[in-house]
Amino acid sequence: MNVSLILIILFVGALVTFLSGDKLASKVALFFGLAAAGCSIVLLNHFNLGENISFISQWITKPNVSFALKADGLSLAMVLLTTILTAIITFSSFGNVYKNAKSFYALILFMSFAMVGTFLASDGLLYYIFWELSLIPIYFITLVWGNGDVEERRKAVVKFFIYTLAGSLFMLVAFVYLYQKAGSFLIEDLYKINLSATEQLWIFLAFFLAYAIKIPLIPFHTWQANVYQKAPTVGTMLLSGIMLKMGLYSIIRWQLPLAPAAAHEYKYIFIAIGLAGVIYGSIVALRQRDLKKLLAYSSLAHVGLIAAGTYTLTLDGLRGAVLQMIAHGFVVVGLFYVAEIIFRRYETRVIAEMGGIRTQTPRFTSMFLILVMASISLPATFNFVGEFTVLYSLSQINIWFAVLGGTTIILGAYYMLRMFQHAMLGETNSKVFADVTINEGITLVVIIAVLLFFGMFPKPILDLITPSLEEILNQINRIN
Amino acid sequence: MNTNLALLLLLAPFLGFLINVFFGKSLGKTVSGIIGTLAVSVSFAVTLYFFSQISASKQAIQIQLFDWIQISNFKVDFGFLLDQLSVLWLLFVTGIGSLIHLYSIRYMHDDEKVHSFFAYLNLFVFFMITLVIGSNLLVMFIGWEGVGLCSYLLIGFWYKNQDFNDAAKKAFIMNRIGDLGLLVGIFIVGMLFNTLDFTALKTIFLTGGIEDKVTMISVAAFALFIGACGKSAQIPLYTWLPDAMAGPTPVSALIHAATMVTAGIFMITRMNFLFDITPDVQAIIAVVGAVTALFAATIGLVQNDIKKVLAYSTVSQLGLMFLALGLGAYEVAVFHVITHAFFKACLFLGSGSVIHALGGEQDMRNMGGLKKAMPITFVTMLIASLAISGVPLFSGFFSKDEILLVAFHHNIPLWVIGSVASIMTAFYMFRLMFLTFFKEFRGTVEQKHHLHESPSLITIPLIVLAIFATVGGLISLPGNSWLNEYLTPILPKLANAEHHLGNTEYMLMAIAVIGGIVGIGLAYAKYIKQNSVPSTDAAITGFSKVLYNKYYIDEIYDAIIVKPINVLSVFFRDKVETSLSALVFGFGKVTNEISYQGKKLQTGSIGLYLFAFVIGLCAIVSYLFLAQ
Amino acid sequence: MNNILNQIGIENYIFLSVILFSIGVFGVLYRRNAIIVFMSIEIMLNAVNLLFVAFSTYHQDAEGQVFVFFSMAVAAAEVAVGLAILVSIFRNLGSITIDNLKNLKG
Amino acid sequence: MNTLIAIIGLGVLCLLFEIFNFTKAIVPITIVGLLAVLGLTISEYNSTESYYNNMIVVSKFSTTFSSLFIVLTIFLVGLSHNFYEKHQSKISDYIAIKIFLLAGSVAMVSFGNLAMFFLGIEVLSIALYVLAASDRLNLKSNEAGMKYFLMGSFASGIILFGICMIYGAMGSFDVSDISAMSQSAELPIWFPIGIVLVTIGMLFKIAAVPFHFWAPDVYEGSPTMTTALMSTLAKVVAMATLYKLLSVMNADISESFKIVVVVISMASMTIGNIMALRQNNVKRMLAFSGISHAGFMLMTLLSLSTSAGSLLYYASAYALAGIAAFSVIIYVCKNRDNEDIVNFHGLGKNNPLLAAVLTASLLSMAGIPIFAGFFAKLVLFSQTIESGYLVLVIVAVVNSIISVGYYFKLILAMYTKEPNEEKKATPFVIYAVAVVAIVLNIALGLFPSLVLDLLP
Repeated sequence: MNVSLILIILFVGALVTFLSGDKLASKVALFFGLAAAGCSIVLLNHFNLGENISFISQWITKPNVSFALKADGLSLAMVLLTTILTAIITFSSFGNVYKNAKSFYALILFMSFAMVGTFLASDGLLYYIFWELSLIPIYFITLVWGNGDVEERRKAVVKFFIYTLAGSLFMLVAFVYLYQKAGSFLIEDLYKINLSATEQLWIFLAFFLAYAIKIPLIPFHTWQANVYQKAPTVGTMLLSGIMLKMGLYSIIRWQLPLAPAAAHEYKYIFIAIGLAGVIYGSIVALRQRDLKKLLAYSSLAHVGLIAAGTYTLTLDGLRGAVLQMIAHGFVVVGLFYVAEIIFRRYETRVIAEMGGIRTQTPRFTSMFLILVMASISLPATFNFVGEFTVLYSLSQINIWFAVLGGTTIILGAYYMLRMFQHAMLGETNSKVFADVTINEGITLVVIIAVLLFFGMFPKPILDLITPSLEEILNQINRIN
Repeated sequence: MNTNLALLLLLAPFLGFLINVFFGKSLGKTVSGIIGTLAVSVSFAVTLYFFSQISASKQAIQIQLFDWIQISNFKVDFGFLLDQLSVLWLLFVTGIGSLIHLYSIRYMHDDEKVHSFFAYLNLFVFFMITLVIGSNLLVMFIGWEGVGLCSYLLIGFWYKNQDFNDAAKKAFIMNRIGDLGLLVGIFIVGMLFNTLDFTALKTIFLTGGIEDKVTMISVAAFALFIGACGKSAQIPLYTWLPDAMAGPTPVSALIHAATMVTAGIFMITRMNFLFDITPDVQAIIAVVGAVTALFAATIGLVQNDIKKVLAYSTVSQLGLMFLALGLGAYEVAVFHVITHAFFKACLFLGSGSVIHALGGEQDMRNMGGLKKAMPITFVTMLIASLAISGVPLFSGFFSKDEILLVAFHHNIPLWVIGSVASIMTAFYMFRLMFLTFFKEFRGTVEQKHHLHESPSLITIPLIVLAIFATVGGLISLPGNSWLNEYLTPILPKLANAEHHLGNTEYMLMAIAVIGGIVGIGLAYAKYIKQNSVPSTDAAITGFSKVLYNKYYIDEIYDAIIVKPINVLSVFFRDKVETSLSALVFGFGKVTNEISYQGKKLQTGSIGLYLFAFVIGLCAIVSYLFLAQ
Repeated sequence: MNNILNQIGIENYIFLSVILFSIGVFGVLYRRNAIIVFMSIEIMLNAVNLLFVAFSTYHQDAEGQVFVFFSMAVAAAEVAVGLAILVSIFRNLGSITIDNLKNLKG
Repeated sequence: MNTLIAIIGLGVLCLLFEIFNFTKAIVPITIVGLLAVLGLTISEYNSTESYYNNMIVVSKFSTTFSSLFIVLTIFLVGLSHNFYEKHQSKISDYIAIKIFLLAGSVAMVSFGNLAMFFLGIEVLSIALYVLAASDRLNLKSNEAGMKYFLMGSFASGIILFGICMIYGAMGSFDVSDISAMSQSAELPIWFPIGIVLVTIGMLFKIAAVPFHFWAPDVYEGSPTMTTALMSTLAKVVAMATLYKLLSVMNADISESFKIVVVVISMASMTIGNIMALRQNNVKRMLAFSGISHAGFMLMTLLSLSTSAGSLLYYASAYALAGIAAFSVIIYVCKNRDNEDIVNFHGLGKNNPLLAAVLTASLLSMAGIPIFAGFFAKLVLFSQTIESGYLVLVIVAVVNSIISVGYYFKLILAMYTKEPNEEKKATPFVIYAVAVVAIVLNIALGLFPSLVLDLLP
């Protein structure tokens, strides 16, 4: 089973979607999205059969770059997340009509292509290329199909693009530097080299800059809220559901193993940054007027916790982080979709202009509530499993870290319930709120089902990711 | 067999929940009510089976279902532990639960969302059962938070009123504060002992060899206690409970009197082995409990909302239970939990029946003289009041008396506080009774017209509960206590605890009884003899104003916690965020400005260009020669 | 021939042509009349040519002098083009002061 | 050698065509001819020879670069067909001049003797002067021509002086002799002076700071066709020549000289990019971006022995992107009096294909992956870090971030603004050139080894 097949599917899918014309585009895109998801499940199956799923061939001789893809448990988990979410997101957009739909859906597929590549690449440069490629589609999606005043959007998007690019270019320099030492971009060769403490620190910081901007961690998050708000909901879903996971994944896959000494040396600082993000994000989210902005800040808080988990450099931390990444991916997509559903009916994202919806659609309300509860990680939802593990790992480092990180369950409840109360409850709204359509229903139900199922039975995912995480952990703890 | 039964026990309410959620509306109000009631009564039946089995075999039943969460140094599996404690709890959870469901069928009949009411109620029972029978701390935590969710849903059941929603939100968040404590406790326990399983932990503690960890253990104990505070409404986390009265009365009866609020006591009793070796934490628990008991009682003295009075009395009773826990007398606490469950549920349902009769009126100043109109309600509530006031031979007497007894043996001041609290209890309970049922009606005319005894569906549960409130005390008579020996497997040290009734005991009982009588007497003097009616809110002055406003605790919390956070949030949103992004934009702006200035260099004059050329040339050449 | 060089010394030739070259440069820098600027450039080129000749004698090697022819030819071609441009400018602008050529800037 | 002859022959042929006024056929025939020459050149790839006692030395370096130049010229000639519709009569002159210019550039990369080098550079420059001023009646064009001419001839004066100094030091114009002698122990002081002067002259040609002032003005003033030529062909040629000069004469570059190169390259990048930010005229903007790219290419001088391949790659990536961009500009700014960004508004709606091409070329210049520009920068960085100039690389990175700023200004204009005029017909040629150029660029991006491995 060739791992690059999934990439081919997505890329061809993008082309075909572009050629298929505006009428068919969405259907075709969905088809290819599903195909990719299916393909990744097949991959998973092969992986569980113990096959070594990797593909490598020399690409550039000078500098020595190879087209190397390798799927271990971690990558597979992320690939599954990406492909499945892509399908869901594509499907979720069926309610809307986009001008020039063919390019729109083609871009979605292309983006997912780039992201899958990022998760699979095991060659530094290839990884970097996919990483950058994923930036372009979202740039255009936000720019062309975004909402709000054009000038505002332009500012937000350009800021986002330049900011993220700036970060990743330093990562590129770091890679080139490592290449000079290793003579190859292959991750295993990069693992081999021994760097002095100072070198490691600089490498570590260069990577951190790239990831901190992408994820984003405070204080590098200023692009986030605006872009999330301006982007079309599909774009927001892609950004928050998958793209920010790229950063977190990269921390685990690249940053920590490539500069282990630095990681061990300075982990407390970075844990602190993550936790600061948790508290700051939660507090800012509290008084947001715009629903999407509120969700943006909430995810700022969540990813802060995840990042803190990764920097604990413990198995629990990494494992919890990955679980939480997947869980957060689903829940945040669900929540943004809820925002979209409300927008379709009320043409607003301002919470104050909503309210009194519950009487009109109890069904929608309860689905919304379940998502809210998941996002504040009520036990028996997937998020709880992740958050518990992360917090536990933090408590192993220092119990106060766990307490600080734990504030998210209080503040999270505060801002989410506040939002829910003002958005849904209260006197019946004068404006009619049509009940959810079949498509919307299906989308939400699927997401909720995933969240609840893995909330009770996270074992399959755990078994999938644990071995590869242990491998990485060995890299991180190697003596040099 | 056991597994399936346990699953049935657990899933019956869940099934009821699903049915009510999906088909409730189409089934119609009564049917959905019946389904809800049946679901719970099924669990009750199963519980009875387990009860018989366990009291026969004295063997705890362990059930492992599947692996749940994987932690590096231990794994948490999803399983049940049915032992004496959990089954005992199940008995009154499901028992009272079914009664209250029955009650609600009629009580909620006029509401248009009956089916969702029963759905939530069933869901609550489901989570409560999970909480009780969970075989380890984390499964218990599922129930723990689940009941929080249901209480959120039920308090905010009439969600059109944003005040109710606020109350619901408050309840949930305050619980969450506790839950964080609980989580931290769980973390430490897991870190210390590499397991969260109750039985495993118990064996570890019994085998000993943990002396070196005592400090961390006490931290854990304290954290767990914070969790209990949140759930069981102890100082400082109690303020949500009175507000929780926004919910329908059956909810107050079931969740905020009988079952959920006792979860804290349950948890501490579960972990008794852990608390036993941390005396300082126990001391804290005892003090907090005593103080809460007194504090809440004082507030209860002057409340005029019939449900608020009951709410504060609940808080104060819970305080007494914590007092007992703090003194290591878990069985006493459990005993009081049970009796309290009976009479407090009865009282709430009774008040509900009153409110129902008066068409939603809750202010006692507009009641009175209902004795004739609704005799059954009156009698049952009277019994319950006598019970809670600790009048001899009623259940409350025995349990409360035991608590005071224990307190006396350990620490006189605590005993004093407890006694004072119980005197106050007697006072405000009878104040309630007198204001509600005696003298003549003070309400409006058409209310007077509609006055009627509630239908049988409402009165039957009242009667049943009243009976239990009367005879409930029998399960643990001083001297030979069935409860104590039943609980021995859970609380080993009961085995060698001697139960002799000396003079001191009788003396204390006497004091307690007299105290109760005094309290009732005072109430009688004030509200029957002087026939005084609490003055309107405006007229309340002096200390009683402070009491009436609950010591302004809500306002204080609002001022020192909620407001600051919101202010901070606004500050972050408007100042920090903007300045941060301005900083980022700043780079762009600066470079743009430089570029703008730079354009001036490009004057277009060939002379200048050539000049620059030559300058550059000279510079380079001269540099090269200076360098060599 | 040789002895002259020996008497005078090659460096003096270099100085001379450097001075000439600098004169040319200054001319280019300070004069604003296009024609005169051209002439200054010519001075620069010819200074170099002089030096070429000097060097070729110094090295006893004809290549230098050959090169001078190259450079002269090139210079001629250059000036031809330059004058052509100048003419068209004069047609459009009516003046040949290079300071008037400031429309392209910023 | 044969390349050179063939090209000149082709040029003469063009002039003859006018006599028999085949002006219609001239462009196609020239292109065919150039293709033939290209084949010829490639065939010489492996044969290292020298002709006319080292006047011309054909090496891998010269052949590869000559082929690049020829390819570029083909594109430019293709564009001219449409560009000079107005004055069909003179088209043969324009074409012929371009061809001769090509001849000059080929001479510049394959010289074996400083005389040849000097002739080459003069042929190139004079041709450029003419082309710059070729729009006779347009004052802007005149001014551009004049400025370029004055400064250019000044620069050639400097170069000549430098050559003279080298000759004085070595007593020979033959680069092989010179490099042989430059090994010897003590060199007369004139030799380094000469090298420096020649270098400075070339720095002027590639428009490196502080010798860059002419570039924006001349680019803006000259006819777009010429600008395209200058910013792609001329710049690349000059850069290649400078590289060859320094490497072939193996004037072992002293540390202090390297410092100078580093400083100049930093200055060029930074000033070029920053100045470009606030430009409204696209040609002017690309002029400044060209300056910054010159700064990037100067990095190759820091590792002379190894970086020929990367220079070739960077040159081709940059030039191809430039061709694509300029073909779009020519289309957009046809019969407009200026090239302001305003003209590009709504191109994304009017002409998605060309908008996409322009976007792609700009992304390539900005160094976004999968476009050749990315790998060009990558190999450059890699080599520069290898030779130990990490700081320079950091500056370069910061600069590529800045550059994104103005490249995206144009992209945004195309996609977010409303079109201010109705769609106009696009001649096939422009489509062809634009698409082919960008496709080549992307192909280079996908398979960098194709070019990177051509040269050591």
